[in-house]
Amino acid sequence: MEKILLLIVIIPLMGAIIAPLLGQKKSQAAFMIALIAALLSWSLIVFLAGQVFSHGRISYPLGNWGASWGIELAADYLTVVLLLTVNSIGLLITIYSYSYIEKLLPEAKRRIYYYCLLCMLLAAMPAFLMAGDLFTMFVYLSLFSLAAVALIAIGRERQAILAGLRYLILSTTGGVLILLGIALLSYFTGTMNLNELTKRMAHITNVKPVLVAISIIIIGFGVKAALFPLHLWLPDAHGFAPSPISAILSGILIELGAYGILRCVFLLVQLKSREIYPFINNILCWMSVLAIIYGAVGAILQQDLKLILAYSSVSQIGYIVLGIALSSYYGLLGGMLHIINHAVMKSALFLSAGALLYKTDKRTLKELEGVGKQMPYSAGALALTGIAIVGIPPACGFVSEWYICMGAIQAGRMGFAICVLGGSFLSTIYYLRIINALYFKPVNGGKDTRVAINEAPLGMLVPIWILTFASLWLGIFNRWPLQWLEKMVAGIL
Amino acid sequence: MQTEYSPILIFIFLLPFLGLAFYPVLVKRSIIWAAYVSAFICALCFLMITPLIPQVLRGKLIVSSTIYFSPQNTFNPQMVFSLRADAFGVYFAWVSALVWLLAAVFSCEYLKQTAHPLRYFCLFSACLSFVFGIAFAGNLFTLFIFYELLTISGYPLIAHEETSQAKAAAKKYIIYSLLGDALVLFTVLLVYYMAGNLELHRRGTIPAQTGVESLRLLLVCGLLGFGVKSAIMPLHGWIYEAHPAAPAPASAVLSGVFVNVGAYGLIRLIYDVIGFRLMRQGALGMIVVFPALVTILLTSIQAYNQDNLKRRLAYSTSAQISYILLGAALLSPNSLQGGIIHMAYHAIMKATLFLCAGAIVKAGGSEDVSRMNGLGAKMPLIMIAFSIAGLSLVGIPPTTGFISKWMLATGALEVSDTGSVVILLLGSLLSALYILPVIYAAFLKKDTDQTADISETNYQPAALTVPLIIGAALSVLMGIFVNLPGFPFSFARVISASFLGR
Amino acid sequence: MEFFLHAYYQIAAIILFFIGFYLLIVTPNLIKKILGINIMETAVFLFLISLGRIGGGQRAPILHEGIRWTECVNPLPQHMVILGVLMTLGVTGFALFLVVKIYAHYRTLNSDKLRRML
Amino acid sequence: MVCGGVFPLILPLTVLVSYLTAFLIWILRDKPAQIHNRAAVGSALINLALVLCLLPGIWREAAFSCNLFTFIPSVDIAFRVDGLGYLFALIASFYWLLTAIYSVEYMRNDKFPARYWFFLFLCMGSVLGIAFAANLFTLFLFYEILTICTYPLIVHAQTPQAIKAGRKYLVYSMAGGTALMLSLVITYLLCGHLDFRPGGILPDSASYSILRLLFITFMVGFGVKSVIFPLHGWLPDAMIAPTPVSAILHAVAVVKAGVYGILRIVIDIFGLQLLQKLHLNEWLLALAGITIIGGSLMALRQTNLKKMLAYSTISQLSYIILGVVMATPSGIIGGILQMLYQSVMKISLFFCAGAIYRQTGVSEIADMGGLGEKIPLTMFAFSIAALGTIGFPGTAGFISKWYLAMGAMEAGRFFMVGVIISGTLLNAGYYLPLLYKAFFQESLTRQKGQALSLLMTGPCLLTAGLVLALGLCLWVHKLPLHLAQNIAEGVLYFKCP
Repeated sequence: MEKILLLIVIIPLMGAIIAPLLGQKKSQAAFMIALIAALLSWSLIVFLAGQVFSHGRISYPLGNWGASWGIELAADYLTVVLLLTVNSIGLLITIYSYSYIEKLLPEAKRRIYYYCLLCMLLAAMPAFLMAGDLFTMFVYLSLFSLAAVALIAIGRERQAILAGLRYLILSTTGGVLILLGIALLSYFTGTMNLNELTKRMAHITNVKPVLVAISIIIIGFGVKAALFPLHLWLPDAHGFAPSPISAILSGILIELGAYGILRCVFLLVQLKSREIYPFINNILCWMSVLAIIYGAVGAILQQDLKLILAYSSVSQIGYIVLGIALSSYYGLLGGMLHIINHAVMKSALFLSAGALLYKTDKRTLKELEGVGKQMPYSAGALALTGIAIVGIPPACGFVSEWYICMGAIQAGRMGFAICVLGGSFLSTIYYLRIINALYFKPVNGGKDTRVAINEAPLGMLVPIWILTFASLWLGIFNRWPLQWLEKMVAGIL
Repeated sequence: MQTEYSPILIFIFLLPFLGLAFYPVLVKRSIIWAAYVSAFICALCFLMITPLIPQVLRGKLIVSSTIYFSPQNTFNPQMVFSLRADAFGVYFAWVSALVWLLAAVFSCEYLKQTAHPLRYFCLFSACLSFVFGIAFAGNLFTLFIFYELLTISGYPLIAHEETSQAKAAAKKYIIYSLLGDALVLFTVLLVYYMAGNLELHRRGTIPAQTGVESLRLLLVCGLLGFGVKSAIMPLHGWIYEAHPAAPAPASAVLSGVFVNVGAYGLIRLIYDVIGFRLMRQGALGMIVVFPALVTILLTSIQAYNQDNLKRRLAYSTSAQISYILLGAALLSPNSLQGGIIHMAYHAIMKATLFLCAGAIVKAGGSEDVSRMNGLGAKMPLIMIAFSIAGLSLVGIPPTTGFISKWMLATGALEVSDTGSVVILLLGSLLSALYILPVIYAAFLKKDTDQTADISETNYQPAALTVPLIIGAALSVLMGIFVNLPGFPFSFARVISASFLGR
Repeated sequence: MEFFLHAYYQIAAIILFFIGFYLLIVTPNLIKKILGINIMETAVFLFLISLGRIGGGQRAPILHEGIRWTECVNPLPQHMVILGVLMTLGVTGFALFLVVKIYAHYRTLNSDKLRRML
Repeated sequence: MVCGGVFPLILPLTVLVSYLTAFLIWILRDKPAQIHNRAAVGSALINLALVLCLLPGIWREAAFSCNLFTFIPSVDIAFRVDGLGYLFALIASFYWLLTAIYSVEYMRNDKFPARYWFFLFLCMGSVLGIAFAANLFTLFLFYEILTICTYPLIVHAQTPQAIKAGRKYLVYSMAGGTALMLSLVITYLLCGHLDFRPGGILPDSASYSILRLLFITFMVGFGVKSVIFPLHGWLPDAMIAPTPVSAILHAVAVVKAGVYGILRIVIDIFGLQLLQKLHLNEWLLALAGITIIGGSLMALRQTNLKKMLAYSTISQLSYIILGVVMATPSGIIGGILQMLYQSVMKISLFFCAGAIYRQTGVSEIADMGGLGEKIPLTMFAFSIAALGTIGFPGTAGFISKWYLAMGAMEAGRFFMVGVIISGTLLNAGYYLPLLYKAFFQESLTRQKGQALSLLMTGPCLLTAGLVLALGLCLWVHKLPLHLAQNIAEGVLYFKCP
């Protein structure tokens, strides 16, 4: 039973190996392998989720080493919920990639690499989530960062390579910091296993070095999560990567960074003597508030659709980290929930933006004027999910915003609550610009009102709309993720 | 008070609306027929009111209808539409119907070729109905509704001729009146606040323990509100614009009835709402007396300065209405009776005067006094009627004006208010100064070239002259047969008795 | 002073780390930046390895009779370092690949210039 | 008394019918306009019928409630209707039908009819959702949807001005929405739930400064839609929308939703007692008073007919708040009647403005000379509605204003009486010159008015007739009055049906 955890990692990894081998002749074969791998790991995750929900935490020590020594894969509620989100999105993106990549990468060879890297991502992401110790987290983090860089750089555009390198340098630096932090932490506590750490935190007498170590880790994860001053890599990378990859980057990767921060905060919360801890928390809060505002303003100033979305991600990560850093009950809940919600919304947005790009080859809002009529389904999805990102009920963005707000007030930080709402207000403005461009600007300077419908292929539309509906569904029936997250938070606090 | 239930008031109230069914058809055929119908309806109203007179003179209260706009339970915002008539109400309705009748008959000839006849006749009839509504109002809510309706309906009547002058006058009128109506509304609400109800005919609904200050506030608000219609001194700005601008029959009802409406409302406020006792206790009469006296003096002087006849008459109206208010506010039986009879007297004579002015104009004459030399020879009937009515206005003995002024003066002496008496007499003198020159010019001055070009054939059709003659005759007859039952004085006695609680 | 004498590995690691960090931040040259990262990583590895000395022993952690665990080094940091080195290798290799590509496209490796070109 | 049976299901059903119609029309967007029209009018009819089904129950002071699902702990997406909500729903669904009929003709040659209907129906569903909301959260939910769905209607013409107006609207509304959300969060943390309960749910024990702050955020939230003074800027600009949209949304649905929200806050969240304890009622009265006078003064300065009507709306809406906050029986009844009557008059005015524009192309007040002769029927309807807005006796507006004034007197607030009366005078100040112009001035052009289809004149005349009927006949206004009384009883004595 516990081996499922391993299988979830192994299967896509095998896919990554087989895909280039089998796909030598035909890239379709590579796609099929990636798809099958994604499907298999997805169904395994669904099964795993069932098990975890009914029996609680499941862990699997690799090679039968004891928990505090060896490598451990573990799945608790949070992990499972995130796994489900991440892999479902991964699966949908795989499906979506087929048509998109066909056009983006005319050479079959590069397509094969693409699927190979995608499989690597699909292996590394769940592995990162399931990692039971910090070092395993670091390893998989490096792995998927690497795969992500390759995928960013695979695009045809020259800037993509540069953006990729930039991301690589920054994320590696972040990785190094994480490693350093892990080393320090294990030096002072004697373990890297998260469970063990959680237990030991309460008994630590010399708090300061531990705090420093954890802060360093948080900075490292902050780079991955593109938290405000560390976000420099993000806009270009998101903007110039192929759209499915932008979706993964924005929808999953930065969330995984936030997940890392979350795990660190879980450790911090356990500390009994809180000398500097509020200080760290405060800094995190302020960083995320700045991120919220900066990202939103940045998005308002952009012209390029995908860049708008990228800046919006900076802002949304701010929400997540704010919720986490407030570390009040509702705040944690909201932050965790927003990881899921933002993953769904942002990937839907990037995918639909990708669909527009795919059909029209246009990126800026000015060029995209009137596309809403030409591509009703893609643009419609963009418009609908945009509502979620703005935080309008009943879409999912609202729910997490709600909890984060409550968290802020619960923590006695009314000002942060107002900042959160201010951010969502600012997001209205950039959302409005998109909607205006798509729907309410005359096409061709108003000469021609009838536009031939030229819609993206079904293989792209279906994932887009599944995600769009998911973003609404998660808003309306938000009890589903929340009940597990609540248990998680209750256990931690 | 004895009450009698009878639907008659509703019929009287609705009767003028009957015409509205005919006018659209009739004006297409011929305007004259519409005018005849309108006159006929006025006559009918007049006749229907007449049987009520003996009843109310016996002190009965006729209660006709109560429509509740709001259910009668804990939430009672006094939205009750009720029609009741006591002597004062019937008296006022009767006078109004009479003036209306005169004006309507006059219209038959006067408005033969008017533009927008439909609008005119509809509003002319509707206004009568609203006046009835005011006269028969059983509470302040009803009174206010019709007061407001009357205000608005007056606007098209004044602007009827659609000259720029008329339109400007109408604008002035509506602005003044709307402000006044707002104050009336405020007064009504104040009454509700103080008394908890809006009933009339109770001779003082305000509780006796109410402070003098609040009563003063109430009375001042009421004076300012109703004062606009009755053209008290600082609020009379509209009257000398509106009267000349309106067509003659409209001026007649404006001057005869519209201004009376304000006085009627104020008297109701003083005697029905505040009540004689409270008025006397707080010496509140002075609040009304003083502006009334000022108005009498100043507007009379202003009237003297006018060359335009209708303007002159308009200022005079302002002064004459103040006599009525003065009579009511002096709080003595005689003066009250004087004021009440003056309502009728003034209405009839002023209507006659305005109709005469209209007839002169219709015959091709000028409205300017300076161009009326020798007019008496050319249109003797009209000018004789004018003279009689004018003399009555001045208060020369056998005429009605004398009676009312006499009563007022004795009333003022009763409460030892010599100042008022002096000013009354001064007012009479001034009115002689502005009326007599007209008569003098018409009969005794030579016809110069300045006189308007009126054909020698005496343009005097029956429809024009008959109302004038009736009006002039009434203003003499009423003065001679003062005590005849049904004539104003008989009403005044009953009314003052009931108001003053005797 | 005592501390510095005992912790010379750690001190060296910290010095190395900052050298690497300095390179990363200051030089505009992409290759040097990558070198900087490498140095940083090496520093961290050094640090990790230094953590392996639990009881002062320096033997390989092969436990058999008669050898107490305090005589051995902790194997965990070593295993981490091996994995870390592997990762670094991959990352460096790929980074260099990208650098080559960038040079082919832009004919420069100066990151300031590149930023202006982007 | 809470009714069981199938009746409660009507509440979500009405919302659903509107939403489904919207999507139906969107699916059939390429079909000829006739099909859209039929679907629209049919659905509006169904909605009205559904709402009317609830009337007997409401008349007996029953309430219907229907919980759908839990959104956040102890906050459900739930519907419930009581007198106030029912009145709002009735107004909305009735005028909705008229607007649908009117739109059929008005939008005949429109470029994007399907889009128009789509969003109009989404708006409608949301308005009903607001009316039937059982708790603050459900209200907020539909309120936000309404915000979003109104935007495309405002920018419908797609001209730069329209887009600018739309942006202004959205910026205002979203700012309000965020404030609202903050207040919801605070309320939730204070009370643990968000249900509406007569008498209020907020605990007395909470710190007064927090409660005051909460009230301010609530006011900012709902104040945008209900165009309270400093937040009214969007409404005149939004008049760029097609006239039926202005009519239904900016006279009835959207602005009323804001007012309805404020009423709910005042009555069911804070409770009038708490409000008085915090002296917030004074603030609110002052604000309403300023809006009444300020809106009218601004209306006086307008040259465009629809903009003038917009400012008039701004001024008229505050009467509602004024009435309820005075917390006297007549005041509350007056406020609620004003809510009903103001909408019938304003929608009539807008219908007529649209008809005038269609018939003669006139949209500026200066060009209105001589319209009384050219298009007598339309101008007749317009005059009645205008007189009604002034509060002229014999019209609906008089009754509500009378109640309001009485209420102010009952509360002993002379100043507010003054405000009501002077507001009325100012109304006269800008409506009467307009009527004067139409009836007494010469037309600039000889051009005759175009004939107009019954589909447009019908709603004009019907609403104008209603203005008269409500003002004249007791039995016509018995229904609203009865409901208003029930509401007032509930508000004052916390009687929870």
